[in-house]
Amino acid sequence: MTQPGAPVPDLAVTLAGLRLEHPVLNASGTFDALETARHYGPEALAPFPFSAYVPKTVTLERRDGNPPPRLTETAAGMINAVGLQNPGIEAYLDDLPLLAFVPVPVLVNIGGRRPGDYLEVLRRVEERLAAGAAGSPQVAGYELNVSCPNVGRGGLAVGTEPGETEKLTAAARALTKRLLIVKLTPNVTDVVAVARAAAEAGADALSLVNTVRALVLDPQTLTPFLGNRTGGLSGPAIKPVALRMVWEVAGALDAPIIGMGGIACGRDVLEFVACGATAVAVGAANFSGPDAPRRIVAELRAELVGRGLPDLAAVRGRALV
Amino acid sequence: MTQPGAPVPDLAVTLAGLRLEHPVLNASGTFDALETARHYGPEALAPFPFSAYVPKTVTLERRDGNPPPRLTETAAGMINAVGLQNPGIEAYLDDLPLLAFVPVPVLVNIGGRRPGDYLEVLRRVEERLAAGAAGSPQVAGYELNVSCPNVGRGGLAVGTEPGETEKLTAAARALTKRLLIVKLTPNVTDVVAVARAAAEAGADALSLVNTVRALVLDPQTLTPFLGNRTGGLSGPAIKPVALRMVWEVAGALDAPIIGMGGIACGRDVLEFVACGATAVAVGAANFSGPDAPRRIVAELRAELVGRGLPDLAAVRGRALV
Amino acid sequence: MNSTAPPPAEQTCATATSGHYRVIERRSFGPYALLTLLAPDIAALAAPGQFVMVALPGTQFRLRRPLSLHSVGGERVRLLVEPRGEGTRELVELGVADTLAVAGPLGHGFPLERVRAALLVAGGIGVAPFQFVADVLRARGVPVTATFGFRDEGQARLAGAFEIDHLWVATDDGSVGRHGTAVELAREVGAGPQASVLACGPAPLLDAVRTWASTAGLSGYASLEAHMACGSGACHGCVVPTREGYLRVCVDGPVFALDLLGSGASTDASAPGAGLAPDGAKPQAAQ
Amino acid sequence: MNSTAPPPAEQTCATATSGHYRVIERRSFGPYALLTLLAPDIAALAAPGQFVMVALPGTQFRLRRPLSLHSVGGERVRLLVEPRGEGTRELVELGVADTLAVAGPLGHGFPLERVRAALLVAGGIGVAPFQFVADVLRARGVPVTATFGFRDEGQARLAGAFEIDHLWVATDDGSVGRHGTAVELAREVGAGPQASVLACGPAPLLDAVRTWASTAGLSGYASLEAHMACGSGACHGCVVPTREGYLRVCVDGPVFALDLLGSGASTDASAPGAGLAPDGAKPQAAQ
Ligand SMILES: Cc1cc2nc3c(=O)[nH]c(=O)nc-3n(C[C@H](O)[C@H](O)[C@H](O)COP(=O)(O)OP(=O)(O)OC[C@H]3O[C@@H](n4cnc5c(N)ncnc54)[C@H](O)[C@@H]3O)c2cc1C
Ligand SMILES: Cc1cc2nc3c(=O)[nH]c(=O)nc-3n(C[C@H](O)[C@H](O)[C@H](O)COP(=O)(O)OP(=O)(O)OC[C@H]3O[C@@H](n4cnc5c(N)ncnc54)[C@H](O)[C@@H]3O)c2cc1C
Ligand SMILES: Cc1cc2nc3c(=O)[nH]c(=O)nc-3n(C[C@H](O)[C@H](O)[C@H](O)COP(=O)(O)O)c2cc1C
Ligand SMILES: Cc1cc2nc3c(=O)[nH]c(=O)nc-3n(C[C@H](O)[C@H](O)[C@H](O)COP(=O)(O)O)c2cc1C
Ligand code: FES
Ligand code: FES
Repeated sequence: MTQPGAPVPDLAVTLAGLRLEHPVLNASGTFDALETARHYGPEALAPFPFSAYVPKTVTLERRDGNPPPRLTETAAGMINAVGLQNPGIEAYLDDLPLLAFVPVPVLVNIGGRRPGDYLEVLRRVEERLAAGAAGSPQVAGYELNVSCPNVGRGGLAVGTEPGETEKLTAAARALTKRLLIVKLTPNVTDVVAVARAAAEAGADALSLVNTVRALVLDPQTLTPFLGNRTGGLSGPAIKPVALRMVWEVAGALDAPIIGMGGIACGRDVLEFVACGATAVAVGAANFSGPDAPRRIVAELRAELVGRGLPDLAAVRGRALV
Repeated sequence: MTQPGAPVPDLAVTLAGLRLEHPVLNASGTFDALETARHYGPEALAPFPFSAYVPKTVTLERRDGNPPPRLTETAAGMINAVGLQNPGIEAYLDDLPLLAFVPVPVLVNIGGRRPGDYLEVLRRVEERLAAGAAGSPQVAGYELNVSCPNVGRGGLAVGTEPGETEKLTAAARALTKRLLIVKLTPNVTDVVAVARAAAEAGADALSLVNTVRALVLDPQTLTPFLGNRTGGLSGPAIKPVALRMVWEVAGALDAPIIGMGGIACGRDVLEFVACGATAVAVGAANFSGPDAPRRIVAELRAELVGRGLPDLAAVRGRALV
Repeated sequence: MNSTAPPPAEQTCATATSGHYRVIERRSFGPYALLTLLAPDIAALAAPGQFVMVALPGTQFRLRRPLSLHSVGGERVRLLVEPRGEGTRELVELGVADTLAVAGPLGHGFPLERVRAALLVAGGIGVAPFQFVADVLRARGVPVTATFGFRDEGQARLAGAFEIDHLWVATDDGSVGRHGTAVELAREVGAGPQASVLACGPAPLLDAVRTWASTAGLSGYASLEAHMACGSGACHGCVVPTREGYLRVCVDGPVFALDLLGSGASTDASAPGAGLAPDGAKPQAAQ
Repeated sequence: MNSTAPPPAEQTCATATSGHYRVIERRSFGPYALLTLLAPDIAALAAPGQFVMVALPGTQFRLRRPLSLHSVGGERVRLLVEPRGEGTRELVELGVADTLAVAGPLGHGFPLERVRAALLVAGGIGVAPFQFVADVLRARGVPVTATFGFRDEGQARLAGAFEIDHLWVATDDGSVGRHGTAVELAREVGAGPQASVLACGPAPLLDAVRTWASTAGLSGYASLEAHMACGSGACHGCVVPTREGYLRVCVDGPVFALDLLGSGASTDASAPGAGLAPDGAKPQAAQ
């Protein structure tokens, strides 16, 4: 598609001061750099397919996660209820040096059962980094996954309440100078209200969206298929909903946005950017194979070439009319 | 699939006292009995494919609807922003006798720009029916479409606020002895709270869900495709979300439910019933052709036969574990 | 409940049908495909300018695709398909013996009863309905002139799917036929002051046709496109703004009198996306 | 940023690859299909009991399907596919020259190094991995006995896809081979006290194998199924409860030691869906 002599478009973006080679991050929980290297070899990660690396959510204590089954397919999407299985922040930090080979900024995604847990995790990461752990990757900041059920509020996620979101964000803000990203849930009446609360409390950027709460039955027994009964819907099925939310938030606030939800090709990336996103994340599409992120970035480049656009700034916010 | 001698399963259901030959209604706005008869002839409606007929939303005043484009396809779904185009309640009532040939109960679906409008529409229908309009169809009740933007509350739909929903439902309840159904929007943090408000204010049944707010861009211009910019997502893409909401409401309340959202085959009907629905409605699937409802009812019957079930009661609520 | 009560008298006769039909012949014209379906009941009801709703193969949910009747002969109907997006790409790849679920014929076609001479003006895949139109007019002895405009040589392959006596072709790049547009060609070729202009094609073409016809004092009709769901008037999803307000392309059209599409027609002109035809044909432009 | 920094030493060697591979042969066994792919790089890395993730054709979003390596020869790998749902139905309809996007080989297969005699016990499509197992053991001179159980004559067609010297078949309805299950057959046929039991099949079969092996004092392994997304350890979506907590079928399995699947293994037994193997194989039972 490249015209002879046509300039190669510049995919670089700057997310709240963090320069990224291109706008495509991985969505937390859907890509693991260590496992990818282990199975598909170092070539699969050189160059690293994402411009920043978001490991899966870590919590204060170790979590075994939800009982299986944990996922299945839906029409143009998938549902999952992994339940934030993770080894807890201490083991996570002990293993952090294993990620030293990751050549892009790392964003630590944090979850918790109560607001205090998020803060304690963040504090421990800061502590460990301040101690200058040898061979650590470049931890550029945090993504607060505020979609986790909050035991203190009857299971209501922090991210469903602007007030709770504001309190947690402000407290986290006080603990770190690194990039602070709040990852919003789409399961709310008014996503702008929650986004505003996070932005006003000091979030540097907003990620949206997390998965949409959903239910799938076992076709034989007609009872809930997932061990956790309900789960989170993601993939192309939810793209129009995610796009709407990014568009609404970008239209109302100035905070930079990492858009996600159903991105499966370069055109999708462009659409999120047109709706105001600065960067994007690829989740379910990783499950189409290890080549997915590179294909998406290549398609994005081809889209810009085909449209004669020099960079993403030429498109950003175009849909905000 | 029928075993020789196996009893034919009984598909009849009773929805808040209203006996229906089978559980499959049409979703408002997706099927028009007059147009179907006009194009595909009377055979297409004899026997009538739905067990009750829900015409598209009527409002107090005539509405021209949204500027085009009004719809397009999405991954496993579709988006629409028709904007409740309708001739207004007076013309609607004048044309009601044209529906006299409809051999099933009719449920008048009402929308409005302010709560008072719904009530005025309902009052006029009652009035006209009390006057004993000759040759009218059997108007069994109402479905209040509370997803319409409410001009009095900055465009917030009545159905996003439990308090507003309760007030509107209670006022409507006072105006009619017919079946009163409230049709809920999925665009809320807590669908159970709104459902409870409607049920406690006297709704006989709840319909859920309406469409999910979404955005689709024109792939060329990267600006919103629909004339109204945002629209409502429906079809199989949203089925897991709809199913979750039906399951949540049925688990929390006793009110009968008309489940809808992405139903495309007999198995889908069974799944909604397993999640607690008494009846269901078919929307987007009507657009696969005039034979869709009959196929779905036939598949439902075959599912029951295949599972050796005598009727839907044997399945209802099975997923509520 | 008496489930066999008849609908009102005006509705006792079906104008369309729906069923599964077999592809019995397939011809290629470059990337375009001319599919012949054995569909006696559709053929029997069809009129020129009408369309069908075609379900795409496979089990995933997709809206049906509206396609014009290219021509009808005996028990056969022909569809001329341009691969635009994914759905039409699947359709052009169908082969003989594949079957398609089709509903139709639908919509109001070109009112040809009072046409004394016809000038068919079409661009791109907008040419599709005109074999049927020409066939019916020829059978009635009405003189027909067709001017078809294409982007380039590749698209001009579409002309191969037509047998019309006076068919002129133009291309935007001059590679085939005259250099220019279908409307420029039509203006040149002319068809006498009595001729009806029958047009179909992208928004700019219809725009130019409308302007030319009104200055030249010619009356005529245009076939419009819109994204459709039901294809039969139920969903109000396919409207275009006209002088009479929003009208449904699927049942009030797809063919509209040119002068219905004039300015000042929109009922909600301030809203985004609102406007007049050829804005009414915006969905097409959007592709 | 230095985007070429090497990953840690332990990860410098790929164990799997991903690419597009051509179907070069297809054989039918009743409704089942044995597909041979030309996939030299996968073949070179493969071990018995491993699987591949196969992308379904088409552009719609779908998770890849995990399929066992039925056998490997030279540059070829074979997949034996049962049409269960929509995806596998599409796979059995593939023909020669179609290509498939495949990643693999993945997972830990059967640890055959110390096997002195093997009793392969499988039911239904669970037989799939055992040609590869038998081939490798035969090459090493290890005696192999296989007992396969099927529902009925139709399913027993699967046995045709195997060349194993001592292969015994049972059917639930007695229509082919012995009347009964693979485990009953295995119990009868036996394989000596040294034999390793290698099993694959539906939950009740694995349950029965586990019970029998433990009472008979035999050690062995079972290959489990779970719905998968990444297939390579990233998503934690495919876990089964074991004595060591939740383990991922895709990387910790699919083959697990039978005694790892014993009772008391669940870490969260109170939650719905929790439980022990064969509950660990519940996704399969759910199909
Ligand atoms: C009355 C009428 C007659 C037509 N006749 C023909 C014909 O004879 N031959 C032919 O090749 N094409 C014809 N078209 C256009 C054809 O319907 C579209 O090209 C086709 O729907 C595009 O589908 P897709 O999957 O290839 O594209 P996609 O862009 O992937 O389609 C996405 C969605 O948008 C809709 N859509 C996209 N473009 C159009 C369009 N221009 N008009 C209507 N819907 C659109 C699709 O139906 C689908 O619902 C006609 C359209 C109309 C309204
Ligand atoms: C390690 C492993 C090896 C396997 N080897 C073979 C084999 O060699 N031959 C063979 O025919 N089958 C094999 N299976 C089962 C095969 O993966 C499923 O039958 C297939 O995924 C079903 O897809 P579908 O589209 O036909 O069914 P659907 O029910 O439509 O699938 C819906 C979703 O559920 C998943 N799913 C459904 N059933 C299963 C299942 N039993 N196991 C895993 N995922 C499932 C699908 O992958 C898909 O994501 C294996 C499974 C695993 C885990
Ligand atoms: C299997 C799976 C696991 C996920 N795990 C996490 C997680 O640990 N933390 C988190 O913030 N989001 C998690 N998500 C949500 C994704 O990061 C993303 O927000 C969502 O899936 C929408 O993007 P997609 O449609 O591209 O998948 C997970 C999603 C999937 C599918
Ligand atoms: C084209 C279209 C028009 C609709 N019009 C209405 C309407 O007028 N009133 C209403 O209450 N719901 C309307 N709906 C919503 C449907 O009735 C239904 O609640 C929703 O589409 C979910 O069901 P589905 O996924 O089966 O389509 C409309 C939906 C569509 C797709
Ligand atoms: S497509 Fe539904 S009214 Fe025209
Ligand atoms: S399928 Fe993702 S961890 Fe196993």
